[in-house]
Amino acid sequence: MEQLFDLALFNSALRMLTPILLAALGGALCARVGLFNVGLEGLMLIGAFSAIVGNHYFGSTGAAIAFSIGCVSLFALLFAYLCIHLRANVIVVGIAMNLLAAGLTTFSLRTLFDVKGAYYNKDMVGLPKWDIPLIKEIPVVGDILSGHSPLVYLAIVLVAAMWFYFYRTIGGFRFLAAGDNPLAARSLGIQVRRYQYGAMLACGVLCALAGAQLSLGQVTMFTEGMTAGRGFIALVATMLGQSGPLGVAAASLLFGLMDAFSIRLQGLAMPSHFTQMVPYAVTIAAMFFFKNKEFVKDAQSSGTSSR
Amino acid sequence: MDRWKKLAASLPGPAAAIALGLLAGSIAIAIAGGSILETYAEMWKGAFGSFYFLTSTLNRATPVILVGLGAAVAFRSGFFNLGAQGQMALGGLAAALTALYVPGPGWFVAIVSMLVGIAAGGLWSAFAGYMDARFRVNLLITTLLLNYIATLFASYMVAYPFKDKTGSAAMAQSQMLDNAIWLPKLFKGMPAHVGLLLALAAMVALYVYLTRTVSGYEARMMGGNPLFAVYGGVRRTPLMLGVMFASGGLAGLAGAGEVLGSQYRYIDNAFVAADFAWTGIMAALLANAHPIGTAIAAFFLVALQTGGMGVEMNTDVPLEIGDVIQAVLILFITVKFVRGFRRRRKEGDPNGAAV
Amino acid sequence: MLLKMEGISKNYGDVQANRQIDYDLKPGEVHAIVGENGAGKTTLMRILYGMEQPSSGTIRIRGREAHFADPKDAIRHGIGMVHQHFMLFQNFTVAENIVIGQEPGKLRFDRKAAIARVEALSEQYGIRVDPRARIVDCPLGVQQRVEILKVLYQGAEIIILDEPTGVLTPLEVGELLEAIRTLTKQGKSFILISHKLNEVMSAADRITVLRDGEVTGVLETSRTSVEELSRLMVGRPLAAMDKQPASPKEKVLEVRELSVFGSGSKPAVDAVSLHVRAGEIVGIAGISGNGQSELLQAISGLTKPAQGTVSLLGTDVTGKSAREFRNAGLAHIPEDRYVWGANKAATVAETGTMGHQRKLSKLGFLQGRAVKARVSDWIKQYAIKAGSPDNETQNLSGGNLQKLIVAREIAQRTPFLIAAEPTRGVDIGAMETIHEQLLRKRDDGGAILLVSSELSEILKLSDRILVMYEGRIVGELQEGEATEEKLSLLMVGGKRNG
Amino acid sequence: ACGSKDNNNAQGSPSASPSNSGAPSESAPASPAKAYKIALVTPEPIGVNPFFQLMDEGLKKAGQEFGVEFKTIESSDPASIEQNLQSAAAGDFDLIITSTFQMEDALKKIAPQYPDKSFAIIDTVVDLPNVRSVAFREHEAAYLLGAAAALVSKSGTIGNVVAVDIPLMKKYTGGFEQGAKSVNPDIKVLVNYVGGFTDPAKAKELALLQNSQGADFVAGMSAVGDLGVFEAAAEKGFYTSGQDTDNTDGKQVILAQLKGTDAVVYETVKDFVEGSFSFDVRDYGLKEGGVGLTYVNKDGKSPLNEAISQEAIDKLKQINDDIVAGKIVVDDSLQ
Ligand SMILES: Nc1ncnc2c1ncn2[C@@H]1O[C@H](COP(=O)(O)OP(=O)(O)OP(=O)(O)O)[C@@H](O)[C@H]1O
Ligand SMILES: Nc1ncnc2c1ncn2[C@@H]1O[C@H](COP(=O)(O)OP(=O)(O)OP(=O)(O)O)[C@@H](O)[C@H]1O
Ligand SMILES: [Mg+2]
Ligand SMILES: [Mg+2]
Repeated sequence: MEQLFDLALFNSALRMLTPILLAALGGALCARVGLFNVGLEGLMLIGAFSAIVGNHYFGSTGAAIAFSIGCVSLFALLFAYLCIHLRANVIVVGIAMNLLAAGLTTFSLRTLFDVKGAYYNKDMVGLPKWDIPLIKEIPVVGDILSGHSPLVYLAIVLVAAMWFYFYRTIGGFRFLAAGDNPLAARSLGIQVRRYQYGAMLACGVLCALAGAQLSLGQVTMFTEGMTAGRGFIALVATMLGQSGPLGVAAASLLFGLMDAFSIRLQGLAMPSHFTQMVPYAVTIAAMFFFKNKEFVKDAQSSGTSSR
Repeated sequence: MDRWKKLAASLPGPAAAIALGLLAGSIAIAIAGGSILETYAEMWKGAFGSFYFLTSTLNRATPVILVGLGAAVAFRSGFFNLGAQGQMALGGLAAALTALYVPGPGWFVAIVSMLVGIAAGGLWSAFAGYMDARFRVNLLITTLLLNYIATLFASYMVAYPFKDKTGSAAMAQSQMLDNAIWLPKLFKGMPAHVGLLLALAAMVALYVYLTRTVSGYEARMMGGNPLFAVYGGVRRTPLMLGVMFASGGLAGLAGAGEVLGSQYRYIDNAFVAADFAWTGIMAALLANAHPIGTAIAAFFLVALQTGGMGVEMNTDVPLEIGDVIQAVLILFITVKFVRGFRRRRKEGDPNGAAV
Repeated sequence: MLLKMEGISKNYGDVQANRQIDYDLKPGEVHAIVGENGAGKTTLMRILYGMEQPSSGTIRIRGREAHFADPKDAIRHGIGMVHQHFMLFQNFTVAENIVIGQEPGKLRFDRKAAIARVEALSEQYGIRVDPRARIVDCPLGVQQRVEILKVLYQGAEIIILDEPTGVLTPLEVGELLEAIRTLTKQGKSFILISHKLNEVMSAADRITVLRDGEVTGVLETSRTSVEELSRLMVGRPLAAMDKQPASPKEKVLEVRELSVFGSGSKPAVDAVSLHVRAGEIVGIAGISGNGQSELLQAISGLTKPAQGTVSLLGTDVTGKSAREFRNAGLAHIPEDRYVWGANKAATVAETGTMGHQRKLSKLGFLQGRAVKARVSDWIKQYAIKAGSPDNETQNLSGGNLQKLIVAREIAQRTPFLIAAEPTRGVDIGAMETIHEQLLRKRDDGGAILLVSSELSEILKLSDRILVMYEGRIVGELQEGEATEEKLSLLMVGGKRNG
Repeated sequence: ACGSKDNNNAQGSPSASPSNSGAPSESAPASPAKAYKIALVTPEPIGVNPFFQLMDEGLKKAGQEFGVEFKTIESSDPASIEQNLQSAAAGDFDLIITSTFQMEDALKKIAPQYPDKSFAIIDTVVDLPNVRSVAFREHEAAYLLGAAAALVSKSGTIGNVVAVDIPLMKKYTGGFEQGAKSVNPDIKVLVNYVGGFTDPAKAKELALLQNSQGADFVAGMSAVGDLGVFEAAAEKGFYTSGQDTDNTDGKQVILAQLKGTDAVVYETVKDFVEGSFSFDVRDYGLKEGGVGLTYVNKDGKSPLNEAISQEAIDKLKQINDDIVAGKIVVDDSLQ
């Protein structure tokens, strides 16, 4: 048992869940305005890659992250334009975006760095690990919470910020309104599209951060396909968390813990195939507690007409 | 006849989109340093350039069409099935194991294997449907998550208990099937096999089902407005289970067809790597879940892929740029396709979010 | 002149929704617009509110030409609109719905202030709402009030009310009309769209009549009559309806001690017992939100009751699915035509097939031709403006869709029919048709349960009237003894005393 | 009659058929009368897999050296393998090199259809008259690595981080464990699977975990994930090793288990061009030098780390010799 639960579990879980959480927050923003973003994986991959490119050329992690945000935002804008203005199917664009990201990063890896597979440079400096002064001293908690990359803390801050934005600010209120009933929002002169663009753009920024945490925070390198399905897990976290910041955070936490936990299960006699199922199975089990609304209620409240 | 006029009116759109997509692709090719014309020529050849390539494209399209039809029938009924990947894996695995262990004449075993494949995919999918209908567990999430569980399970099965221990034994794959069981090829020496005919038959059947039958009508009404359907006496749970079974069953059949007609064994990860599932789902979405449109879209998407293979083989444009061109084309064409097919909605529904 | 619209035309493809319409409004005036379903009233208002751009024509506010690119522009010019279909955020509170667009606070949304302002506003105009309640939990009448308060909150000078009384009880209608009167005294002007001509007559100063997108008359209320209005609207005089006395026979529907859970702690339906006999129309009167919807859902198989039994023609169908109810002899005109009654994206023929699909089938195949022929028949018989049966349902105007649904359900030829709000939002011509059909069904031996918030309708059609209040049946009146006053009293929980 | 054999004759002994060549009497040894075309068809994108990267490099090197035309065709996924192989065979390539068991099925189908073409398959055995097979005994090198790890470890716990739990990897993990136990029977060997080939972040976490569980040597066997293992090692100061190519850095990555796929491709092309090509099975183990371990039977590009004593290297060399001599039999966990 002691093998299963140790400090490293929580410490590692916190690190591992950060990219998922960041992307899932982005997914939640999109979902709130009616854009079901299956392209998180691709955006995150572009984020991870451009962070490394930025780091390579500018030699600073700050600039690298800024560069990454810039790049991913471009793709997010394209995404938004296709879905919002040209009314392409969001899911199709999302899938195509994943394809595009995979091809483009691999190709650019080859053209920019003349390597295949991975770009790794010993001289490259990743994100610093921050020791949080006071927290660090607390016995158990300190070991878990301290010594992570700034993006880990940023992710936590962003959860709070998003909560504040949604439930305390006027902008956030209108944002939620635009998603809740776009027709009504438009009838009040609320520019629904603007919020949709904003959500997609913010999602791009968040995915850039998620990617940067992966390629500069957790490791300092880029490898092809290094997001390894995290974008889809983020999507699940978005849905499981019902697109609310706290829910999404809880879902990501659940997933991160289960993932870290499943690794530890590998040591025990079970074949790794089954241990790897654990996070997914637990997530499904968790959904029995976060039920859907009954479809009748759901359909009734989503019906635009009330007469 | 009105319909044809509408269709004709919607044609210039897609044409312009394809042109735009090709233009955008040209930029990608130019950056990669390839010759644009040559690259497109090779792309065409890779997809349709010879009878071999054409049948190869058709062969690859077979599972994609089936998956797409499966996705389509679910979408039409308002259920979002993103679980084709897992359903296909289980279908393929079940078919392979049946083919290996059930005795009997080849044709018989082949048919039984396909039925078992359908049942495996269908039940897995219906399981997700059941959880939604009975416990209100979101279908979208479960189907997505069940993918991971199914593929991991299938991997385990062929990595351990049913691993092929003949030959090098280094692969996670089942044993090779007896060639009496193999689905016949449509043309000697060409890749396309009888599964393609099954896929086309499924397409026609689905079209007839949706447009002509009572149950198909009820399914469509359920998709358009579930309350209306329930009000009108459609029983949601049985319909949901049935539709999800059909949807997963088609994905299972896709897996079974690949195993029995193409790969002759279940190979770990082969379906996932080829991205049959997502391509199929994309085809269904592109065509607004119209069965015939789905098949056409599937064929088109696959042609982009096999065309990309042609490019990789015969030019110096690297493999990845093939992906990029493909993605760019899809992005642009999606737009017009969808706009062309979609009739204008009152006040514009929230941006075509399919959920 | 506060508002002047000149030569407004609007084309949707081949459809000319508005043709060269002139319309004006003075300060403090109520200027009503009446017309058949699809006459173009809503379209004209959507143009005024900036939701649509006119194909041609100009709008002047206080003499100055104005262009409204979107509703925000219109709101800025002091125009507010209460939409025919509510534009509310279901998951938000009442206060949030009212203040949205002009929320108190700078960046931070001051919800306390919002509630305070809403309370003050509610006080000022005498329109009662609970600012903290969520809209999903509010009955339609309350939602209507929220809509009006929202417009007032936005500081509108010109208030458009598109069929505001469709869901209100007589009492509420009275309050609304009273509120309109108060507000006009304070200088607000109203554009009132309604199919209820007596309301229009009592509230409006002037009336514009539209037919087929054209103005067929602008009348001073004091110098016109309901008859003249209806003639201008429909283009023919309405026939007087004659209703024979009922001859009830065996019990068709029998409900015993039925209870249904509500969203709160109180049951929505509380131990209701009732029956309907063949050949009679039983009306249920009540303010909307007193359990009628839940009752109907429970006796049509759409929700499972917590307690009690429902039987149809002697078969116990309690807790069964809607399919079994229908098999046992139910047809159902639902209270909300878009939520329950239609699939907007389907064709008219498809929407018209529902419930008939199994009867019009052979070996599981739908008889496409028979279906279309039937729907075409209804289109003729009920004069439904639907174009062809292949048209999309959502392109039908509300009244025409309602006629389609009524036709569909009557054609089920079942012994029992639920008619919930059968004429809501429907013009007088269509109302006439629907009423005739319901009576004919009764005369053919059908048992009809009529639920309507429209007292005149209840009184006109019912042979027996039940009154629902807070989930219970609080009174039963025979055709002769019922009057609007008695019913109104019972509906608000008053005791029945002779 | 194999086309390639005719060619070999024609060129292996130019003087034997003088009538045949009106070409310059003195042809340069490395430029044959006709430029050969050689294709390498990989079963998956070369991507992150050093195994395929090496093959590609071997082909390039040989191609340039021997003046043959060459082309690498990457298959995007298993479903495209057959089409690629078929097209290559139908094209004008003289020799088609493929690799790994993933291509077995396709090769068995296509090679018989083109009896005049020459094929080679690397890393597995296909018994056909026009196919040369090259197999590796990686488990022998893994055994050496395991022994080395056990010698380096002070804690008595070592680990390895493996890409995915597929049979092939048993060759590595099995040999590794056997080798480690041969040196220290009580040693604890941790094994963790990343669950993918492209996830260095997770591989790193696994390495950190194994380290926290006491492992002071963690072997990377997770394709590109190894880079994550190396990072973990650098952060925590434990030792590690790489695969396929020599990625020793003299600090943390102190060993590398080698598999000479580049040399094998090079040799194959060389044989073909020089006419000594034959359709048989080549099996490369420690004995043939096709696999190995840095500092033991191969050189390392970085200087030997002091974590490994010369004494240990000598012991390992002895083990190597014993394996070569057949005194130690390493189990192939696949068989
Ligand atoms: N966006 C549109 N596209 C096509 N036709 C439209 C559109 N909007 C309205 N119409 C048509 O314009 C006509 C006028 O519609 P409008 O809603 O203004 O009628 P209305 O007078 O409000 O009817 P009702 O009494 O039912 O509310 C109808 O025939 C309708 O079908
Ligand atoms: N895209 C469209 N194409 C055709 N007609 C449309 C379209 N959008 C709206 N309409 C029609 O325009 C009119 C305006 O819609 P509105 O929301 O006012 O409903 P309505 O018809 O007036 O319904 P109601 O009276 O009771 O419930 C309706 O007749 C509607 O069918
Ligand atoms: Mg209207
Ligand atoms: Mg109306």
